[in-house]
Amino acid sequence: MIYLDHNATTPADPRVVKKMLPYFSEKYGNPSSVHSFGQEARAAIEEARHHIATLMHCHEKEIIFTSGGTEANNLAIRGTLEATKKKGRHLVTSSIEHHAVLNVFKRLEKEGYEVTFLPVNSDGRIEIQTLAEALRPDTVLVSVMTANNESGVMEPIEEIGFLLHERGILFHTDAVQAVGKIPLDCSSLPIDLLSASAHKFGGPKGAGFVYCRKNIRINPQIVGGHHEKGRRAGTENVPCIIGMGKAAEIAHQEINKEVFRIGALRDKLEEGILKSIPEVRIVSKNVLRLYNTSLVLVKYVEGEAMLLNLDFEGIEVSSGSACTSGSLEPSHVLLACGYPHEDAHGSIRFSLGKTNTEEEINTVLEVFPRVVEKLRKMSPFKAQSLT
Amino acid sequence: MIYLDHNATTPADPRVVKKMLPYFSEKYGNPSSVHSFGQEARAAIEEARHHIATLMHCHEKEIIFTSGGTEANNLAIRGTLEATKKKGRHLVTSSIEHHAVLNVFKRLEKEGYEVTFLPVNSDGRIEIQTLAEALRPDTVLVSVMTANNESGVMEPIEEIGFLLHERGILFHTDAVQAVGKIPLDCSSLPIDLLSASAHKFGGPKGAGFVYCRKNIRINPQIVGGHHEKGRRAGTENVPCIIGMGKAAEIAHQEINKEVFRIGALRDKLEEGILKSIPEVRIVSKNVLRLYNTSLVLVKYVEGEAMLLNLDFEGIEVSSGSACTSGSLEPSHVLLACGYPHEDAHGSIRFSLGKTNTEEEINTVLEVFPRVVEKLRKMSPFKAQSLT
Amino acid sequence: MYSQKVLDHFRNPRNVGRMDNPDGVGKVGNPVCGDVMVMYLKIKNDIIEDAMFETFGCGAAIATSSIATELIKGKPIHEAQNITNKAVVEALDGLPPAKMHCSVLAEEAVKSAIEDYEKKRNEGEGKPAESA
Amino acid sequence: MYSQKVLDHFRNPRNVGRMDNPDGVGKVGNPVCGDVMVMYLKIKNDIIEDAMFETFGCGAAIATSSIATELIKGKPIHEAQNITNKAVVEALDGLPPAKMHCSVLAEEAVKSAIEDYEKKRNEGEGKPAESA
Ligand SMILES: Cc1ncc(COP(=O)(O)O)c(C=O)c1O
Ligand SMILES: Cc1ncc(COP(=O)(O)O)c(C=O)c1O
Repeated sequence: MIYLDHNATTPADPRVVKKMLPYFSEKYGNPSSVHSFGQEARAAIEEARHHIATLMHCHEKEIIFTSGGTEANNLAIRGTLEATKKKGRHLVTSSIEHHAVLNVFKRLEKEGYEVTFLPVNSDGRIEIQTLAEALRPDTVLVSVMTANNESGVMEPIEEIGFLLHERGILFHTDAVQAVGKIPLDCSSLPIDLLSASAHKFGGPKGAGFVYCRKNIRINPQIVGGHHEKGRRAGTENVPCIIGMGKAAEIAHQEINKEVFRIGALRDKLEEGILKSIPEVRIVSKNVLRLYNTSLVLVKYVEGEAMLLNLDFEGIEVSSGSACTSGSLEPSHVLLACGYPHEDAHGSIRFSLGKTNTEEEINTVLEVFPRVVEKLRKMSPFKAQSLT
Repeated sequence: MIYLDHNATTPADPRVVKKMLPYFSEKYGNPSSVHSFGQEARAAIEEARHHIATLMHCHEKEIIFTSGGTEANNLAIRGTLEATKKKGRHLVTSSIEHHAVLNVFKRLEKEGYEVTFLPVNSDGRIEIQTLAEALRPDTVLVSVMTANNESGVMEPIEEIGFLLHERGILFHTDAVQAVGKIPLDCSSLPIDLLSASAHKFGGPKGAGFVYCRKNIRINPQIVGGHHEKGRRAGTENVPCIIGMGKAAEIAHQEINKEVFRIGALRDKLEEGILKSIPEVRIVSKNVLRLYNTSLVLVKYVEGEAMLLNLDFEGIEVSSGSACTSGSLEPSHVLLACGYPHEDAHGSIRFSLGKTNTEEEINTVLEVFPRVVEKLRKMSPFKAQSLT
Repeated sequence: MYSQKVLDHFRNPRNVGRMDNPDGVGKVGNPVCGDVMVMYLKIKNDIIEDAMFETFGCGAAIATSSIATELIKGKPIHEAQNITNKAVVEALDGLPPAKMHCSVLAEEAVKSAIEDYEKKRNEGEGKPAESA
Repeated sequence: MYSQKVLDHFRNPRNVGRMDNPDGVGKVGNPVCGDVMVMYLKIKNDIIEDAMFETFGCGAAIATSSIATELIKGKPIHEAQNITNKAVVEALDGLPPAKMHCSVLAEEAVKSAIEDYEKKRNEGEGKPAESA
């Protein structure tokens, strides 16, 4: 199998699993238990918190563990809105957010907030000017993702943050696709809240976190015991949190090593595709993007059909976002960038990771053109005929 | 180590861990991915759902996966209140619920609901008559736990359910301490919603579920992608869900084997304590209780002091509920049963599990009286002198 | 997600391609929605002698097109006309709920191609040959 | 949760027990709250010659009682009187936030025992011996 779907999920690093393993059946204590057996588990999750704080350049107290990226987004956004003293009913987000952010805002809209869903330019980026014009005196919170899961496009979170902090508006960023892939320094970035998910950077599914800047009040969304300093109730998922900590430690040490190797493979893939397949384009090719992501638009064929054919050949990719599967809508991200529906239907996302090799990319470059050709033969649309 | 704190958490059964293991780094696909690698993970979590549905005697569609028992309680209670068409602002729960239920109701109270916290009798049980009198025409939901985590006392959920269903009131039960320990048949029990947590019955931390009876509407509390049929968003915790499925399968097959063995050990422990230590009592000794739980009140000494001394001797127990540690309040459960504060401070909970042996109980019966004696020597209160 | 039957018809679609001089052509769907099916029929003595398709769409769209051509080949047109999306779904051992619309599209493609054939025939019958 | 020092003093409390004929006794706390400390002092020439305690309470309550007796033994009463809960906490290498009140209790127990001693002494000085 050639796995090129790392933005959907990544394998847990074997070192991560090794570190988790003793906590299932041996050191299985409840971190809330007073006895030494429970305190051993407590110490282990606090060590994990330390690794995450190190990766994020923040204080341990600023990290709140959750069950994943989706919960992290829900907690960061709703939790601070409930707790903030600044009253106001206006919120801003972008139209290319993941559903785990978009649907939080849609829910808030139903509850009476006014939400501006900012457009992006044709490169898929928020323009600062557009944001500045959208702000109102009663804007309380803005959420813009660090990097887009489909196209890999990086949003200008630093400029956004400075603008918002001047005006005293809370700033949240969904960094699920960025954490562990690129360095992020919360001590210098003008960010109040950030969400992340372990399974996107070599950790296990079932753990994520919110970075919540010191002195920012946040209400728990899951209530119960006094876990996570009263910010998220429920017995901690000890093994998965420990796994996330190890993944953070590894990412912190190895981020720089991988960027160039994976980036070169991605570039080779894109060049090969552009060379061997007519009428394709790479979304946001010349914009600051994640080095591992390539979103390809192929004319006259549909994304899922390409995906399944690649799957038959042992190549695993995604068409649009895995998390919206079951939906018939073409990618909302591509539509927001201004691509017409018919083009948006023909998207394939390649997302690379640590284990990918040059040989694998060569195989893809051999198989993918064949797949496109086969499907184009079936297609009622031929070159230049799609209207 | 002699682990007698199974109500706080249990070791994951080695068969559970074995079943989980391939899903971290080998079959790590995202169940939402369309490709066959993702669908393999999808099939595995649906198999887990099947095992849980078998254990609970319900339909697979009635099971919603969560990250644990606390989240399950939050989702079951808030989710149905948001979705129910029956309008009404009155809710009922008991005063001996776990904080994961109590605090949900306290939050709802702040949001404008009126909540009746039902008293229990001196045995720690809800009396049907008391409940019947508390109901109002605008009562929409009642939540009473199946078995109490501190005392093990079983509440009369069957009678409660029948009464509520006659009146068209939703009934939720927090069965976190019951599922996997005693058989529960959702096809015949008059229950609409039930919460459970994997790590309390041999599964891993990080997974739980809500049983939500067919046709009962429930709003997601974590929104995002269309996971769990739109009832709980977020990439599924594949390994932990699979582990919970395996734990359910094992529980279904082995429940009957363990009940009598563990029950006999618990009874031996209680008899031994009563015989060797003066001025102790077993809470709700003659009431229907979980066969694995024993809550002991020891006069003139404080619970944590006993717990730590037992810990020094390698015996792990709890004083009151582990999840309220950090709190200075004595157990709210004991206070609700009418025990005076000074007695409630002196509680120790022994909760047994599969791996416990008779030898271990013998050791406890040797050590525990010594610990009590040592602490009583330090105590300013002596027999009959506590006022 | 997909049955083995769907995957088989998707992987090895039967009767795929553009037909020369078809007697009836049905084009349904719309690229904006992500599915377009074109069905070509060769008909002799009211029997469907051959059927071919071209489809732009997902796995289910291609599989339903393929199975639909199989279902109608050799059938009299009055039978083929009664094809239902249910029959298409059954022949594929089921479809995921989100993909049911593809089977409707396949039904419509067949009906539209037969309609086209009948329209042409009626025109041919009513008018002198040279006007065709 | 607890430092090694706390665990040591809890496990092997120093100066535990009831004292015969103490010169001063301080009893603080209340069983409803879960902590009661009784501090016994033997005092000669304004020097604390011996200190003992009895405590009903958690690990921290017992450890703070124990360390407090150590801190004041051999000290002149005017020094012992200035004992602070902070000094108690420091001598134990810290306490969890939820247990800070125990150190306050220890401070109060010492002060209350010294007060008791001084009250008795004043009574003894001011009145004839037989009325004591
Ligand atoms: C940008 C982004 N945000 C949020 C999420 C949700 O994270 P999780 O799957 O951990 O719930 C994802 C991935 O699914 C994502 O790509
Ligand atoms: C009765 C009861 N309900 C809920 C919970 C919370 O479950 P979890 O620890 O999985 O969040 C517990 C245990 O902590 C419990 O004993």
